[in-house]
Amino acid sequence: MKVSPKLDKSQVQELYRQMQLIRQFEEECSRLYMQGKIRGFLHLYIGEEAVAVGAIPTLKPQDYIVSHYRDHGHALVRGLDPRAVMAELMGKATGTSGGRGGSMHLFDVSKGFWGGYAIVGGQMPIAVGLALSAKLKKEDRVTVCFFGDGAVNEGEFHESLNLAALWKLPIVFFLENNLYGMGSHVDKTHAVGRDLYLAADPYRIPAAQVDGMDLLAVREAAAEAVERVRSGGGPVFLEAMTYRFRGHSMADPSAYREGSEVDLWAKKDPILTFKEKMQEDGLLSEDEIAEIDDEIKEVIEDAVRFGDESPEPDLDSVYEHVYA
Amino acid sequence: MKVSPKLDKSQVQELYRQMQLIRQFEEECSRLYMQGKIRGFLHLYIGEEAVAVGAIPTLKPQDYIVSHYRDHGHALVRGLDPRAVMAELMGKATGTSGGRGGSMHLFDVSKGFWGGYAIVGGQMPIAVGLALSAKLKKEDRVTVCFFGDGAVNEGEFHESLNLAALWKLPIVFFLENNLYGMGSHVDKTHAVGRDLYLAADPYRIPAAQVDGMDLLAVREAAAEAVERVRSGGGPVFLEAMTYRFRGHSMADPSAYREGSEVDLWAKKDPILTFKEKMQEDGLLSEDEIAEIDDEIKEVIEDAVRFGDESPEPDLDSVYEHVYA
Amino acid sequence: MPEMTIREAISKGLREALTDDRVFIMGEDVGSYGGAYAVTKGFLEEFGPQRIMDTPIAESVMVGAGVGAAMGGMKPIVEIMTINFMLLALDQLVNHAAKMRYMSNGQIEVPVVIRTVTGGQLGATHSQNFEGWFASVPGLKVAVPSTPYDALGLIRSSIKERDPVVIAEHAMLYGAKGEVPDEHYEVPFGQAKIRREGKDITLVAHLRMVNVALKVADQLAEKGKEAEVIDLRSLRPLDVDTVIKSVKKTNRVVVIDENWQTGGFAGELVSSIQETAFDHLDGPVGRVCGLDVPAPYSRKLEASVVPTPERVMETIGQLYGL
Amino acid sequence: MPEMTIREAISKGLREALTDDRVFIMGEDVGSYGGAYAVTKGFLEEFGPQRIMDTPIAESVMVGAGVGAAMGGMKPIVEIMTINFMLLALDQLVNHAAKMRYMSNGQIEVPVVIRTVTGGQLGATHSQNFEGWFASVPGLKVAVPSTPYDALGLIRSSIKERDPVVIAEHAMLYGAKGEVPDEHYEVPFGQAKIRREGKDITLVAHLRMVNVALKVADQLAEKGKEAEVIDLRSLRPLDVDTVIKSVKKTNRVVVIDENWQTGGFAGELVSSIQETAFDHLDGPVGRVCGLDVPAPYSRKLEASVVPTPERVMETIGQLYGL
Ligand SMILES: Cc1ncc(C[n+]2csc(CCOP(=O)(O)OP(=O)(O)O)c2C)c(N)n1
Ligand SMILES: Cc1ncc(C[n+]2csc(CCOP(=O)(O)OP(=O)(O)O)c2C)c(N)n1
Ligand SMILES: [Mg+2]
Ligand SMILES: [Mg+2]
Repeated sequence: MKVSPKLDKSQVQELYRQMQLIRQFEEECSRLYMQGKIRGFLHLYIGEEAVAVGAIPTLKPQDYIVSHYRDHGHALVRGLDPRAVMAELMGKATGTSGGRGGSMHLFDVSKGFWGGYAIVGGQMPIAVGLALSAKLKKEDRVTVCFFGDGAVNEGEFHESLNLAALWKLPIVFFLENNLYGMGSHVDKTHAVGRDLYLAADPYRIPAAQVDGMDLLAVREAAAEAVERVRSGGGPVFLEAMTYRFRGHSMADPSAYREGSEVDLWAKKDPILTFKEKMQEDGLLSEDEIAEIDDEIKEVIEDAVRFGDESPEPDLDSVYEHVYA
Repeated sequence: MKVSPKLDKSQVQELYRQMQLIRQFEEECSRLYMQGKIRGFLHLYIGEEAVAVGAIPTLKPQDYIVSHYRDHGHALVRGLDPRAVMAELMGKATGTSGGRGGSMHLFDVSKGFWGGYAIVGGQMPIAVGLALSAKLKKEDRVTVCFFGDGAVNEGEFHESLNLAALWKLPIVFFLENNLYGMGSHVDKTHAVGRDLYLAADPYRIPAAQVDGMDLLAVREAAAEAVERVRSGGGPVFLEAMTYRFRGHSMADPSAYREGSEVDLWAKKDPILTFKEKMQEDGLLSEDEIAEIDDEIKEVIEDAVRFGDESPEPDLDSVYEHVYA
Repeated sequence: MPEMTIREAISKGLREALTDDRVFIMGEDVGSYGGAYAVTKGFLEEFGPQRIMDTPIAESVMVGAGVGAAMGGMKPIVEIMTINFMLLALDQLVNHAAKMRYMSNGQIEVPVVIRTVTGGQLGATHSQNFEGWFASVPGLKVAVPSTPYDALGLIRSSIKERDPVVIAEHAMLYGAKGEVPDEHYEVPFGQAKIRREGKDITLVAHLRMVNVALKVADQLAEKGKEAEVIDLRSLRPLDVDTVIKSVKKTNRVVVIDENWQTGGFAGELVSSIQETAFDHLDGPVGRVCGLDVPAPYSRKLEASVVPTPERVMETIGQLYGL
Repeated sequence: MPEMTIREAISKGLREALTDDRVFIMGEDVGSYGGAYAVTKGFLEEFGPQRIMDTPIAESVMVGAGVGAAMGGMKPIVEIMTINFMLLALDQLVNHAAKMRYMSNGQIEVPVVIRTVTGGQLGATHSQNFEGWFASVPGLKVAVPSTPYDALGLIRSSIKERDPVVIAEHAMLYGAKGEVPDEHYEVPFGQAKIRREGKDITLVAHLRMVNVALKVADQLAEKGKEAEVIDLRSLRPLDVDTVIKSVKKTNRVVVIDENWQTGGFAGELVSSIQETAFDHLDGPVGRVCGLDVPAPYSRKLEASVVPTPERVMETIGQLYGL
């Protein structure tokens, strides 16, 4: 398949840069975790980069994003400052939440990034509410709500889709189906099996499945979904089939997955496949790649330095922001 | 349509008797409520009798029934003693729960009647658990779980259907769709609209809709569903389209429904239509009807007398049955 | 001054709130049904379906959508038919609404108002009192109006709040009448109200138990003793100061709470009082609470479960010999 | 005596329980994943998928199915990964499980055991302590083991219980080691344990706070004062007697609870103590609890939120001048 003619060289570079930024940022997180500089829960997005990078740039600046606890990718693509994100992961006062939120709770409201949420499915009613606010205020805003295959099993999934459909809210339900919720395979957690987009059917929400390892496919599907929602057609459901290359969190050795399965998916690495295709198509050169990679290395080194050098939050601030 | 040849005269009489028992019992409840002898919530089943009477006699004695707060009909058909039910509604020590439960919480475990539940949708996970126990114990038991159209909107509906389907549990999900949850019409509460059996689709649960005002139709559908479940095929979903002739509870003047709609449904009165059809088919005579009606009158008078004369629970018993 | 019921006072407060077009009301049957307790009767006709929104029976998304809409700049008023059903929405209330401002370091505000109905006498699953649980969660505020005046005043304050508020209205107080001035006033959160002054004993209560306390005060008066009755009006923020001031005067105090005693919110008051006013106490702080049983349906049993003036008098007698 | 960790003790208890074929375990990732806290590691292989059942991520049906299966004669052990997610299952636990016996006048029993993980230091949504809420609900029992000995002993008792039990295991105690005898023993509900005897002050705690109390006792010992440390072991039933007996001896008492202070379960203990032992107290009953804020992620802030020996010492100094 030839590249979508809509993408020019600079766009291709930018998309590559974003995927690589997530990947390298998280590789670094993983190291920092081992060093004890990042603690608590840390859920890596590595392997799933094409989903965030395919979807989020199709949004306008005024649009809203709601994510889950695997939120670094979404945050970085949306343009959250890697320094602030890194500082947050390190629990520093300069972090996106001044060290109060942590890895699972990144926020930057100025960018319409309404946060990572750590209760499976819990972000969905909130996203519905954000979409409702946009509709009531007659604002041109699409809300995109990311969630995992595990969230589909929660009651809140059902309630959220139903309300959004009944009220024709401007929301894209974006399922990142990486086949597992922790150690549980989708085949054992939903009666419909792995094609979870079918679960949107009774809500009469248009739904589609897309290859989540293929950046361009995601981009196309997302653009269409966002456009449809923006034009007032009510919610759309998108399912991206993807895979996390690492364990569920840093604590998970991922023993429940067959090596052969992991290998199979590794071949679909979204960054490698995109790079290759773009090189073939003459839209990305070795030199450009090297340049971007170098730049990212610097960005990350800078972010780590920034995090390292940042102060911890002040003890006296502990009661701040409980109430207005 | 001719009557199902499987029904003989005595069965027809029994079915008529059961519907009439519910109807007259509840007419009496309504009067007692006005007199202040029954208090609290009182939800009448009047108009929906064909559902309980169609469904429950297709069960075996060892089968399980789980109901909601509109539970008098299910209880009476299952053979709970009208005296004990009436005494319970009056809060007496001789009631099914010694006056502790009330109208919404009738129980008779000796008859596999596992109770009325008053949290919309809350009974569904419990019914799933009962079905699970039967399966694990390899018992020949079907659980029938009744619920209203309102319950379909709750997250617990979704979670319950999914688990029952995944684990192939022996349960019939029996939806009594009377078009309203309190004052809200189904068209406004579920995106799928009034054909709610379609909501069972993503769980891969076989589902059907049946005319809930037609006793024989319900009976046939229920028998088939129960049989299918009993033979190990996993859950089945049945939706009976019905209508409550009264308000949601005694407190509800039912102002949200058009008189014309109510009139239309009144014409489908399950007792009248059944009586007429059976008379036409020569399976029920005027005399037999009169005899049954008289008998029911006595049963109810007796139940009221029993309730009236029964003592209130002992004050000292208030701490009993909190723990074993 | 005009008299009205609590129901009317709340309706009035909601009507006023709706003049702000960021405000909308959503909940089960708030529209054509007029609300399970008829608080929003006529609102649908008056304000239209854009402002008065019937929802499916789905408490979690209802509260969550309120939270989200509040984040997006609206001022939602969510009606949860009774507090018993709030148990289905606690993830949204406790895991999300209460923590959003903190987790985001102040970036996010959740000015949602959740109205719900506590208490009542409708059997085990419909007569619970969870307002104390909500009041134990940092990030939430909890109002408990026991008069029409306070109901209106607290609704007005709630609408101005920039944090999530739960208003627990008592099922059996909707018909209670009282005076409500025509002039604008507000009842701030965190200010208890002395309903009756006295020097011999302090009775602390909220919602329906305020009436029990007032009856006890009458009975004590017959014995020549003066009880000071404090109506908390909000459980969080909690006005411990007013209570302490009173206790320092009376040296005796009983907390009355309709909820189960064990682990209930009464324990908070008892703890705070004895922490601050220990040396002023003539005896232990008393608690008179609901019995530790699920609410029985039988009227007779039920009446024995809820605190009565008799039980309070008995406790006062035992503790202080009054 | 053999040493083992709490994790191992619980696993041992569960393995024993599984010899009864009415017992089965269900929960998210209890099977091939081995449990989020590795308590059921190897169980799937050992007992098979009929006994060790992975569920979808759906807490409400999980608890509800446990309740229903218990009603139907099984003895389910449901694992809810952490107590924070219990908020999604409270309808089943509080509106149903806790009330079934009462509402049915004793016809129904719900012998379900719900294991969940409380405490922890993983940010605002993953570090809560709701065991006190559960302990406030009539019909439920709540176990809070802080040693391997108690963990095993309480699991054994739980399995015999005919009422719904919640076992709150502490996230940060799984690795704690202790002696566990080979001979069979049980730890009954409602029996607190004196972990250390002393005559100068009583410290009451559960779970991780027991360790804080023990450290405080060490520090007091350096000053020549002897603290008596009481580990509650179960919050419902609550062994107030043991606490009172101790307070009557020491005349001083501080309750330590990891949970938010306002409206927390510590208030129950404070209330009960001063109700019964008022005249024996040298000063007010002290409370040292978690700060009233959502748990911050920053390690530094977080450490300041949870009660520390220093904070307890400070309170003791203020209240009793020890
Ligand atoms: C309500 C709730 N239950 C359980 C958990 C524990 N938990 C955290 S992530 C997770 C798996 C979620 O899987 P999925 O939704 O597929 O997202 P993925 O991790 O695959 O991105 C679980 C069970 C939780 N955080 N919230
Ligand atoms: C969780 C919950 N939310 C709300 C209610 C209040 N309520 C009681 S019955 C009812 C309507 C239920 O309608 P439906 O399920 O259609 O049953 P029907 O009354 O029509 O038989 C509502 C909203 C409740 N009992 N439980
Ligand atoms: Mg997944
Ligand atoms: Mg209905």
